[in-house]
Amino acid sequence: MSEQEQRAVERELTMSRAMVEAVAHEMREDEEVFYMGEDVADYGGIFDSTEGLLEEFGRDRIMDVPISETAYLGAAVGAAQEGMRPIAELMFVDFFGVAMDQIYNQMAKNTYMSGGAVNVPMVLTAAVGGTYNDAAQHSQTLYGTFAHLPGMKVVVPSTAYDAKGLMHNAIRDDDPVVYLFHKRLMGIGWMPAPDGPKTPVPEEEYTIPFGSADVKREGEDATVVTLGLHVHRALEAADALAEDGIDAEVIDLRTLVPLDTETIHESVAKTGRLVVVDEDYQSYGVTGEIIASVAEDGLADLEAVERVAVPDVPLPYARPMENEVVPDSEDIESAVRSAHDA
Amino acid sequence: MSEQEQRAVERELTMSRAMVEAVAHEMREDEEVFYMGEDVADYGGIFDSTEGLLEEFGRDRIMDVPISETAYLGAAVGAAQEGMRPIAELMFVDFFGVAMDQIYNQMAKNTYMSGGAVNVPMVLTAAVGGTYNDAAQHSQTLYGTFAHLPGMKVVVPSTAYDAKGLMHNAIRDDDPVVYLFHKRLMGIGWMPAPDGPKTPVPEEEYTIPFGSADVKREGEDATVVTLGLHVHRALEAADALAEDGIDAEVIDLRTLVPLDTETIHESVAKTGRLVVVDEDYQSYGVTGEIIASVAEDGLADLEAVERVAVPDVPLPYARPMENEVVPDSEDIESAVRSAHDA
Amino acid sequence: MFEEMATARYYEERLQEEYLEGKQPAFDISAGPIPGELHLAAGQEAAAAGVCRHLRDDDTVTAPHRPHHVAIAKGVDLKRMTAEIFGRESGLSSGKGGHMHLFDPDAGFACSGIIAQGCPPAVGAGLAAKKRNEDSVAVAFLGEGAISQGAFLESLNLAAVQQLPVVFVIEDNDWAISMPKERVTDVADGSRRAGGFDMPGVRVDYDDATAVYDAAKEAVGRARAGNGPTLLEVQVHRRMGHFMGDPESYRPDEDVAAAEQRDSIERLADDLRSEGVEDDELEAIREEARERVDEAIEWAKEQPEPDPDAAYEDVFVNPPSGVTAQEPDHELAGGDD
Amino acid sequence: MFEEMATARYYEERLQEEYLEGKQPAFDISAGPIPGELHLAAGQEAAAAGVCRHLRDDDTVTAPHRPHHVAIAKGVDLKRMTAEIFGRESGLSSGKGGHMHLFDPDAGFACSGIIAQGCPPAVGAGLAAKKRNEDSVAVAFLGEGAISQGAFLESLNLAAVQQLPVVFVIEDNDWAISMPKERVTDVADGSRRAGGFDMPGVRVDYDDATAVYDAAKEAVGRARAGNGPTLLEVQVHRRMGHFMGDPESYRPDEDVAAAEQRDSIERLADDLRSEGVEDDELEAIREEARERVDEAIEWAKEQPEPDPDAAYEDVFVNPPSGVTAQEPDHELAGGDD
Ligand SMILES: Cc1ncc(C[n+]2csc(CCOP(=O)(O)OP(=O)(O)O)c2C)c(N)n1
Ligand SMILES: Cc1ncc(C[n+]2csc(CCOP(=O)(O)OP(=O)(O)O)c2C)c(N)n1
Ligand SMILES: [Mg+2]
Ligand SMILES: [Mg+2]
Repeated sequence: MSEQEQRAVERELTMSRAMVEAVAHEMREDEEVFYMGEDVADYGGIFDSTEGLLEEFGRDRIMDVPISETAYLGAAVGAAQEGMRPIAELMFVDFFGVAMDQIYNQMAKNTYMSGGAVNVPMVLTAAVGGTYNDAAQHSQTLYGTFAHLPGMKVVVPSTAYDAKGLMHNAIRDDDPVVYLFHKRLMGIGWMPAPDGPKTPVPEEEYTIPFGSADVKREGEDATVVTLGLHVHRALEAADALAEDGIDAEVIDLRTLVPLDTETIHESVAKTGRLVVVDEDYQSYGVTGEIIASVAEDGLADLEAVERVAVPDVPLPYARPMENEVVPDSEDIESAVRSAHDA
Repeated sequence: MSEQEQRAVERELTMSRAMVEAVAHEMREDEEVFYMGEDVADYGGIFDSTEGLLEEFGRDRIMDVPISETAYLGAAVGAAQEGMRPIAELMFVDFFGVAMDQIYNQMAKNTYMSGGAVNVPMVLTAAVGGTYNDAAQHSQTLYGTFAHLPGMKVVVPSTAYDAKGLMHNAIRDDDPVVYLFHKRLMGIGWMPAPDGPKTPVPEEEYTIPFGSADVKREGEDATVVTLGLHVHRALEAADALAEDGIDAEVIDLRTLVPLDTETIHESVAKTGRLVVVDEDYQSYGVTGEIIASVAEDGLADLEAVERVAVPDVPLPYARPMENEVVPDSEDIESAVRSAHDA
Repeated sequence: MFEEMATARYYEERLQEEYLEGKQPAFDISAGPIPGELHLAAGQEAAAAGVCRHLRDDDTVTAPHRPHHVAIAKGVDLKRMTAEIFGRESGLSSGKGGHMHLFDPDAGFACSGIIAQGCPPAVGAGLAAKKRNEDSVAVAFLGEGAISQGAFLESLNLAAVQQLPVVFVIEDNDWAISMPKERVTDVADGSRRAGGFDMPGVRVDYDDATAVYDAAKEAVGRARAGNGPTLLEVQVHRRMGHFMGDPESYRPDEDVAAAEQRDSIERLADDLRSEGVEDDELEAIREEARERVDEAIEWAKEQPEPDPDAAYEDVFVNPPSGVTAQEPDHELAGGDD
Repeated sequence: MFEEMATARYYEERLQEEYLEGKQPAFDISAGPIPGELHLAAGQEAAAAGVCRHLRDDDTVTAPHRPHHVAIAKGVDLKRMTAEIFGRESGLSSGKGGHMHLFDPDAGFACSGIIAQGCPPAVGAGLAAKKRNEDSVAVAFLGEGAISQGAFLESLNLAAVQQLPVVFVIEDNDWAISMPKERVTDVADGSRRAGGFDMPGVRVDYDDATAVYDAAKEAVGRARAGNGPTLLEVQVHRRMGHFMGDPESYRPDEDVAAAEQRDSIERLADDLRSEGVEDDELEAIREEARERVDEAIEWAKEQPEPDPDAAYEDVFVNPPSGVTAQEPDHELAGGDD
């Protein structure tokens, strides 16, 4: 590594800066890339997802749009079918319901329904997650809802490094990509992030391929599979468990579609214990899928299974209740202990 | 049983007639019940779901509405919050995307978000399913999408008898109920139903409680958990397997929310083999949830696991391809054999 | 109207204080006595007061993410609403809903935090009234940024074709977060949307409570008489950012200054004085409003926080027997992260 | 126009024959050479032909569930379209899309089976043209039943505020399945929806291809010149039910009879004759149309059915390496239920 590379890699960025850097790079390289959404221009994105881009690229390429998600997400589909590469932001993922037909029946299916004659190279970005008491309509992750319906790749970064590489890949991908960033990880001034997501990020471009989970911590005693904010909570839990001699492996899925089942299965073959953690509703979602996929192919390896997720209730407002239902590191810790003792 | 009761029970109905009978009964009993949807009045419902009701109840209670699902499903939410008991039909479940916010962010959450101060006693009905080449936007079941999001009860009948009892219960329930009927089971003139769904149906009212799965066939060698159309395909598979001495138990879930895990776990404790079958997309959905729920509580009982569902592709149009991806009885048969031989 | 407006104004100022105080020294959305986001409406009181003055308890109002001034005008229980905003057990929703999800069925009041999604339920309330042959009406409030959202536009059509007793009220403060009205629609007068559905549309060009009162009288009267819906737009001037913590760097200084000059409460006070109301009387009303608000805030802050386990209740009013929301079966640490 | 209209009419009649023949003796939607539902548009040709006459290959059209006449007017490959409708491997979508999902990017044509959901992508095509400084335009077709759907209404606003080169064309056949227009909206003239977005709206009151041609010339011209969108409504008279197999018991006999009398093709033929076109010439065009259609249908029926395993392809154009749609790992029986 040259000295300059060394310096670059020592440079730490927040997750939002890393995302913006990838977007800006791709916009410089390719005139067909543009960004549209509510409050993405002058405001710079409610969650800093476009901070500074208006100044460089102007209103034609960093476009504010009316509060009409069906129209503008659908317009992104149409522009993508013409060969442009729109990035369209849904401010909170919770708003998907006002535009879901364009998302799942058009964006995600037009490639298949046309037998590959058209394709839809767009990125749909959205903020996800709770932990700041924004209640039932502004705190969801909805990971499972998007991952369940075919035709979208689903990306969930947990660190600045991953966020940048995955964003480069998302914009270059010729298929629709749903890129879900957790508000709590962005490093927004008014919502302090935990330490983990701010990482060294190289200045140059790089891609992280979809479908490659990342082992964020190696361990022998239990496999914790998770993503997004909960990668950091799982790492915290793993540190606490290590003090008691329980050595947990933490796998960050990074993408739900495609899903890297291989990395999961290998880990479970080693540990025999599977704990799946996410911030989505528990039933009929991510946790079930991961467990089923291991049960299908590696039942013999499995000695214990636990899941930790939001217990099938809408997200409550008041702090004691939100804290109760959003899994924290202690919830993860006790689930790993249960699995370990089983 | 009196002779008259005997006669009543011998009376066979199609699934659609059984549903309509329950709706008509409840409408006679309670003035606050009304039905709204597209083509539910003069047409009698595209899938015969309201056949004959306009004549008895008139346009005020069997209401045609503009093609604006957000407005009219939301109006049902509003009327329900005033204490009425609307039944609102979404013609095809595939259209949920144009109105999902009203469904999942209002209908399903207002009870919780109000701490129980208001409730939403409405039934959302929708036709589901493929098998007649209606392609990617008109053939889905989407079971998992509704079951994943909290606040809705989710009902999927497979026979006329169940359809009636579940409909009575749905209308009387004080919470929002999503009632999904499979087109192929309805007994519509232009879409011949298989034999199974037409069953004896008592003339009098009766309810089937939510959360009680029904063992449609008892067996010792494998547990097939399924719902809707696939109950009949599983029974067909079980008959074929019986000829080879494999005795499959077939469990019809009947409701996904609440889920009757007890019946499933008991069966698996007996058979050790779990095969989950549905017509929804495979990943992050129903099949994963059932397997995970057994793995969590009965891992020791589990000797083999298989799932049979739509393989994460949109529904293709041409017959050979649709037949390939929608599970048929032979697919179920071979999955049971695999589980049996494992 | 003066009373509701004075109450709402002072209420918002007090909430702002409480909210921001708790976020010191550095603004952290998760700190302080009021959880989450907070959208205040100081400066918009005329629209709510002028309309709600014509409403009864059995009329239904739905409000958007910025609901307090509307709730106060509609007569929502101030103490329990405040307790809800502070996330307390005795709040309207037992602390589950929060400031964007205020439900007071006794006062005929509900909210939604999703743009324009209060419109269809308001149409449903109007539908219920019509079906029951009652003369109650429903009113949906929304911001000018919401008039391009399908839920609103579809609702106009459904209310019109069914001739339902519904009034749609657009509060036009010129801004949807950072987006000025002219960037998001070509129609400066949002009430023009009504024409495409054959519905009357009226705009009150200045946040003059008396003018709103007069326009709303006609609209509510039309609805109550069974003559169908109306779309009403009211120009308002919000004195605060989109949400607390919003730096408003996008908003020109002149615009902020202009909003501060156009004080609809002062204007109404002038109107009342010219009708012979004494200054003392107005001051007495203000004083009473302050007392009521201070008392509600004091009361709310004394209320207990909800039990963490209450989170598992109220998903359903008929919970399936033996089935509640899934509590994790491993030991639960919860409640303290 | 006459050629496209004659082709479309004969095409629909032939498809009807093929479709219904296959459903004998009892109508079974799953039987016969044409799978699934079939929505035909005989009688609506004027709207499609009059508009598309002004379009180039690089212009984009989106059509709804009833797309054939529009596709033919836009120059979609007739053979491959027919093969698609018959569910064959050489179809436009290799048999994956079917009659509601015809995509021909070379001809600038796409569909959606969900009401009004073709509108936003058409706006997007217009946006792309504007961003690229190209003078191509986009046209979204929809039925009069679709004008109360959010996707359409939001699209009007977005196209208007961004001044995009888009034309929205409502084909008003008075019916949305069993629901007559007056039951679903109060506005008899759907083009009035445009006013609420400050967009020009025009209605052609009779399915007169020449009148449509003239109105569309202005609308398409306006778009191409960079002067923004237009909403155009055309009265049409459909001669068939909503879908094949629809008993149309809701539709009064007079209405059916009226539709049969108002034949826009005959009307255009009259216009042409009065402009001096000879009967022979018209008959020659019709004959050529019949030949083209018969040939396309013959060709389509000779094409092979797709391989069942093709179902696993085309979910993505960049399938993740090593990951395809999940083929079941137990032995697959498939393909024959
Ligand atoms: C469907 C949807 N899209 C976006 C948002 C985010 N959002 C909340 S308030 C707001 C601006 C609303 O502007 P306006 O309607 O004018 O109301 P104001 O805030 O000015 O009172 C936006 C975009 C949302 N809540 N719902
Ligand atoms: C969002 C949505 N709702 C309902 C339907 C079902 N549907 C298909 S066509 C149709 C009627 C459409 O009427 P119109 O727009 O006038 O077109 P026409 O069929 O008369 O050509 C309906 C309700 C749908 N496809 N999508
Ligand atoms: Mg505003
Ligand atoms: Mg029509």
